[in-house]
Amino acid sequence: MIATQLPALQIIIPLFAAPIIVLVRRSELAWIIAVVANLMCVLVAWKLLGLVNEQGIIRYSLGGWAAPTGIEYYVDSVNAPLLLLVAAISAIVLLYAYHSVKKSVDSNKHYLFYAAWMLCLSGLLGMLITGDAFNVFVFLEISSLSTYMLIAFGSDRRALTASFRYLVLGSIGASFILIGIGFLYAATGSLNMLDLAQRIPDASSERAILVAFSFISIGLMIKSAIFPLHAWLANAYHHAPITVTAFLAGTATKVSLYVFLRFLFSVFGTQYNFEYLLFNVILLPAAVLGFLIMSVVAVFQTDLRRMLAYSSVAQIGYIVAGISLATQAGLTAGYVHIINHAMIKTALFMSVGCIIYRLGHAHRPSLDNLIQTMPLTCAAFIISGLSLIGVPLTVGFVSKFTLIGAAMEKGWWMMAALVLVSSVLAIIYIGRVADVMLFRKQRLPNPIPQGRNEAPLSMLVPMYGLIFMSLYLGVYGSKTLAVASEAATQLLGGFR
Amino acid sequence: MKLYPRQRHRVLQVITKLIIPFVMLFALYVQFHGDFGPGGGFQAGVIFASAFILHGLIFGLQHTRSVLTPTMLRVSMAVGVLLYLLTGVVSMLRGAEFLNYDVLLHDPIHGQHLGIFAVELGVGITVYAVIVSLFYGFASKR
Amino acid sequence: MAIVMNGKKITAAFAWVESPTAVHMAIKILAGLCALLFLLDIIIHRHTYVPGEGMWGFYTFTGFFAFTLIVLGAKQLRSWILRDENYYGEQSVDSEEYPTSQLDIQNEPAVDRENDQ
Amino acid sequence: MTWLIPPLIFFYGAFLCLFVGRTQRTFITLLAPVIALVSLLMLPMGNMAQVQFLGFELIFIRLDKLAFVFSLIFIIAAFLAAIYAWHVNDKIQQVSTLLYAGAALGGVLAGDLISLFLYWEITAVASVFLIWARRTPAAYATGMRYLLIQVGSGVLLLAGLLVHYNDTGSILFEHMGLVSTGTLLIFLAFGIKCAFPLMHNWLQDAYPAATVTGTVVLSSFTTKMAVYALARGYAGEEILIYIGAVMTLFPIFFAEIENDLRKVLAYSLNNQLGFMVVGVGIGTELALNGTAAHAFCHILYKSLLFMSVGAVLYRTGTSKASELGGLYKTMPITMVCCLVGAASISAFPLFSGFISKSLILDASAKNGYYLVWFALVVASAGVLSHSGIKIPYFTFFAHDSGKRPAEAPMHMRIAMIITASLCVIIGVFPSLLYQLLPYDVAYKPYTTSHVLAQMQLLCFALLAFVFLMIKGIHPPEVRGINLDSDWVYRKILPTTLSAWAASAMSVANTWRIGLQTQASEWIIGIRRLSSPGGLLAKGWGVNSMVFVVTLLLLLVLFLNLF
Repeated sequence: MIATQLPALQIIIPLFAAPIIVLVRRSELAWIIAVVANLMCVLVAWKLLGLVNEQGIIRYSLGGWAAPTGIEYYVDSVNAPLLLLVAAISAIVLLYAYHSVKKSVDSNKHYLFYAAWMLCLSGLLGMLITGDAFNVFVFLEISSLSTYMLIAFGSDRRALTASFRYLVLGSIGASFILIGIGFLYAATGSLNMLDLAQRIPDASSERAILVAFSFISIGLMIKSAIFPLHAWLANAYHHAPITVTAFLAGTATKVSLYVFLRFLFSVFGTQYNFEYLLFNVILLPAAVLGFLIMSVVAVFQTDLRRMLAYSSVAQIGYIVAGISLATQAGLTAGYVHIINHAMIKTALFMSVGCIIYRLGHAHRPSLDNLIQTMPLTCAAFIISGLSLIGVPLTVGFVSKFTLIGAAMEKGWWMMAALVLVSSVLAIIYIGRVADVMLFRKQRLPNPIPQGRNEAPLSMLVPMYGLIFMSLYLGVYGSKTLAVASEAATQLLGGFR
Repeated sequence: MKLYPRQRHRVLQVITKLIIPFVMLFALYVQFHGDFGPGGGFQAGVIFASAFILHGLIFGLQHTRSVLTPTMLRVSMAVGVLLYLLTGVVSMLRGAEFLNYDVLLHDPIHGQHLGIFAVELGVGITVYAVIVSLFYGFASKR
Repeated sequence: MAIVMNGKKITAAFAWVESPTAVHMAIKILAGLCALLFLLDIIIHRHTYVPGEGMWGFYTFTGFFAFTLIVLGAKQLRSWILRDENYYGEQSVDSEEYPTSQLDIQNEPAVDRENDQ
Repeated sequence: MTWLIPPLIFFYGAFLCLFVGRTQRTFITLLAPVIALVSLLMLPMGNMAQVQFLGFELIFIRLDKLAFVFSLIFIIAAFLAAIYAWHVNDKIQQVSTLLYAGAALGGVLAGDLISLFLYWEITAVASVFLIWARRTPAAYATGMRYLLIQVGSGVLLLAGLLVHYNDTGSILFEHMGLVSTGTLLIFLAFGIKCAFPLMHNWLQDAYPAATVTGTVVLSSFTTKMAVYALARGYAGEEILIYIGAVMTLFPIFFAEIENDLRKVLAYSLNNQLGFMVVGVGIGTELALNGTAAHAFCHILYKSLLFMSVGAVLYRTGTSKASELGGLYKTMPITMVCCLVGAASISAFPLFSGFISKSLILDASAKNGYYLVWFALVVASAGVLSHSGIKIPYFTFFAHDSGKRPAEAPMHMRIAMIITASLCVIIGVFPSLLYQLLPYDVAYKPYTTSHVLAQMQLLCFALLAFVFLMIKGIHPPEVRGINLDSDWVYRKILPTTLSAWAASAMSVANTWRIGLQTQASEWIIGIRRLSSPGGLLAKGWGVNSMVFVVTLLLLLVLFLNLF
C-alpha cells in the first residue's frame, strides 16, 4: 500500500515536519525532526527511483481527481533521479548544519530556520514531482518564499538586502511563469503538462503559445540564474548562512533547470520550429558567455563564497550549453552536469562552511597556510576543486567530457574549445585558493591561530560522505551517464 | 502607526467591544458556510484576524498581545497546517490518495463534506494566525 | 698538499691535478693522442655511409672546428642575451639563494692557503 | 592482478606515505620501485587491465618490448632517485615523487589515449610539487608557469583525442601519423612535453627551480614519456627529424654560456632529446632501437649528472659555475662520478652514451639524411663542450673558489656510484641493453671505424678546448640570466601589458586611441569589471536587474513573434 502512496509521501513528509518543528520549538529537537523527516524523504525518493526503473512512469492523482482536471504527480526517469539528488543533498547538508547553524543563527530562531528549510525542501521536491503546470508555480512559490527567509537568516544586515533583491527578482520570475501559464491555459484550456503537450500543436492561437513560451522561459531563466539574469545569486549566496548556501547551490537552481527542461522539451517539445530561435539566439550565447565571463569574474573574487557563487553561474552555463545543443548527447551532458555539479558545489560550500566556522570569514588572502590548522577541510576543498576543474576520475571530468563530446558530435568545435578555455580559468581560480592554503607563508601578524583547529566531526563526516560519493560516481561515471542518457531519451521523446 | 492610549476615544472603545463578537461570528459563518456558499478558509481567516487587528488599533498593541499571545499564534499556525495535512493523511490511511475525501466517511458525499470542512478549517486557522502575526510584526516596528 | 677539513689536515686524493707539471703533462698527452689519432686515419680505412665522411681527417677537423665555432657562437650569443640576474625580478630562481634550511651545507672556508704553498 | 599493476603499486606507496612517519616513508619510496619491478617482470606481454569507462574500453596495461624498456628504466630511475633522496624528510616531495613516477610509468603502459591523458595530467600535477617544495616565492611562480604549460599540453591532448575519436571512432593509442587536425593536436601535446624548439622553455625554467632531489626525479620522467609517446604514435614522421636536429643544435649555445649548472644540464637534456626525436623521425627499426636505447642510457647519465651537481648544491648552497671550482679536493667521489656521467653523455667509447648514440647516427646516415647526420655530429662535439667539459671542469677544477665542502652524504654517494657503474657496465657490455630493445637488430658499436671516428671527434674537440682556454678565448663563467623564449611570456607580455596600461591611462583623454590602447583598455576593463565591486561582480541593484530581465524578455518576444 505504501508503494502507491510514495509520490504524495515525498512532499508530505517535509511538509508535516515544518509545523511540528514550529510546535516543538526546542532547537535540538527541531534539528532531529528535520533530519529524520529528510532521511525519510531520501528513502522515499530511493524507493521511487527503484519503482520507476522497474515499472516505468508512476502517476498519482491528488485527491482522487483524475489527470486533466485534477493535480497529478508524475514520476519518470527524468525527475526520479533528481528527487533523490535533492533529498540526499538536503539531508547531507542538514546533518552537517547542526553546529554551523548553532553558531551563526540566533538560538531562539533555530526552529524557524529548520521549519523554513523543510518548507523549502518540500517546495523543491514538489516542483520536481508535480505534473501540473500551475502546481509547479505553487511549489515554486513555497520554495522561493522559504528561501528568502532562509537567506535573511544570514548573520549581517546585508543578508536582508540580498534576500530582498532575490525576492524582487524571484517574484518577477515567478509572475512571468504565472503569466505564461495563464496564456497557456487561455490558449488550450488545460493545466496538466501531459495534456498541454498534446493540445499545444492544435491550439487556437499560436501567438498566445509563443508569448506563453517566452514568459515561461524568461521566468525560469531568472530562477535558474542563467547568465545575464544571474545577478541575484552572488549576493544571496554570499550573505546567506553558509549551510543555506550549500543547500541552495546544490538544489534550487538545479530544480529550476529541471522545470526549464520539462517545459522546453516535454511541454513545448512538439514544436521545434520556434524553439530553434531560443536555442541558438538566446540560450547558446547565454551559456557560452556565462561560462566564460563568470569564470573570469570568479578568478578575481577574494571571498570564497562569492568566487564559488560566480563559478556556479559558470557551471550552469555548461548545463545550458548542453541543453542548447538539443541533441541526445547534449541533453545527457546537461543532465549529468546537473547531478554532478550539485554534488561538487555543495561539497565546496560545505568546506567553506568549515572554514567560516573556525575563522569567521572566508577571505582568500587571509587563509595563509590553512593546511596546517585545518588539513581535512583544505583537502576537501581541493579535492572538490579538482572535480570542479574536471580532472579525470572526478565527476567534473565525466560531465565535461560528455559535454565536449556532444558539442563535437554536433560539429560545434568552437564551443568545445571554449569549454576547455573556461576549464583553464577554473584551474586558475581554484589554484589561487589552493596556493594560499598550501604554500603561502603567514604574512599577517597572527591571522590564524596555530595548531590543529579542525571543524567538528559532525561537519566533516557529512562533507566527506558527499565527497566520497562524488568520487565514486566519478570513477564509475557510466552509472550516472546511463541515468542521464535515459532521462535525455525520455525528454526528447516527449511525454509517453 | 500611532496607537491610541486607553483613556481616550471612549466611544470607539465601547463600539469596538460591541462589534468584535459580531466580526468573529461572521468569520465563523464564512468559514463553515464555505462549502455551500461564497467563502472559505482564506476569507474567514482574514475576517477573524481583522477582529484582533481592530482590537489592537483601539486598545493598543500591548493589550492585544496579552489577549492573543504570539505563542498562541505560533501554535495556531502550526495546528492549521497540521489539520490540513492530517485530513489528507487520514484518507491515505484509509487506502485512497492524499486528500481524497471520498473515503473519510461511510459514503463519498458525506466524506467530501467532512473533508472540505476540515481542510478549510485548517486553512482558516493558519490564515488568521499569519495575518495577526503580520500585524504584530509591522505594528511593533518603530 | 694538505688541506684543512673540520679542523683536521687531510690529503686530497687528486691533489696532483693542480701541479703545473701534471697539467702540462696532460696537455702533452692529449696532443700526442690527437696526433696519433690523426695519423691512424691514414692507416685505418673507416667504413662510411655518408659521402665525404671517409675524407682524410674528417672527424678531426669537424671536432676541432665544431667545438671552436660553438664556443665562439655562444660567446656572441651571450653578448646579445646576457642580462642581470635580477632581470626577471622575484619571479626567477636565479636571483634567489637556495633556501639553506633544506640543505646540509658543510663548507669550510679556505684556511689552508698557506699550507698549499 | 589488475590491482597489482606497476603504476598502481607506486600509487599505493604514495597513499601509504600520507599516513606514516619519516622512516617508513623512506622505505616505501625504496620498496615501491622494487615491487613494481617484480610486478612488471611478472606481467605477460599484451593488453591487460581493461576497464569500461564512460562507454570506452580503457586499456591500462599494454605491454610490448617498446613499453617494457621504458618501464624498466623508469622503475630503475625511481629506485636510484629514492636512494639519492634518503635524507629527505618532506612528505610532499615523497608522495609526489611516487605519484609522478607511477603516472609516468602508467603513461608508458597505457594502451589507449584516454588513460594516456589521465596519466599525462597526473604527471603534470604531481611533478609541480617537486618545484613548489623549494618553498620560495620564485619557486612558486616558476611552478605555476610550469604547471600551466604542462596542463596546457594535457588540454591539447584531450582536445586532440576527442577530435581523433570523432574522426576515427577509436581511442586506441597506436601509430597515428600526422594525418588530421586531431593527430596534429596530439602531436603538439606530445611536443610540448618533449620540449620541441620554442616549446622547450618550461624545461630550463622549471628544472633548476626544483629541489635538489626533485630535479633528479624530474629529469627522468616527463620528457622521456613524451619521447615514448612520439615513438608510439608518430614513428617515421619526417618532420620530427628536422625538429630533432634543431633540438640537438640550438640548446648547445645556450648551455655553453649558462651559469647555473642545473640549467646547463636542462639545456643538455633538451639537446639529448633531440637525438631521440631524430631517431623517432627516421622510424626504422634501427632508429627506434636507438631512441629507446638512448632514452635508457640518457636517464641514467643525466640522473647521475644532476645527482652530482645536486650533491654540490647540497653541500655548498649554490650550483652556479661562477661560484664553484676546486671542489675535487674535498669531494673526490662526487667528482669521479660526475666525470663518468660527463664521459657517458659525451659518448666516449666504453661509456653508455657511445653505444646508444651511434645507433641513431648510423640510422640517419643509412637513410640518407646526411645534413641531419652532420648536425648530429656537430652536436656531439657540442655535448662535450657543455656537459662533458663544462660541468666537471668548472665545478671541480678551474680556479679555486676557496670552498671546502664535505663529501656528499653516504646515501648520495651510494646512489651516484650505482648509477655510474650502470653507465659503465652498459658501455662495456652493450648487449645487455641491446637485448631489451624493441626490435632485433644485430648491431655492433665497437668497430674500429666507430671507435676511431668518435675518439677523433672528441679528442680534437678537447684539443680545441685546451687551445681556447690557453688563448683565453673561452668565455668565462659570469653571473647573469640568459634570455630564452620564455622571455616572451615572462618579460615582453608583462611589461608591454603594463606599458599599454600606463599609456592607456595617459592618453585616455586625448584623441589618440589606437589599437594598442584599445587592447589595453580591454585588459584593464576586464579586470575592473570582474574585480569585487566591478560591474560584473557586484550585486546589481534591483533596477538594473529588472532592466536586464525586461530587455531579454523583449528580445525573446521579438524573436518569437516576428
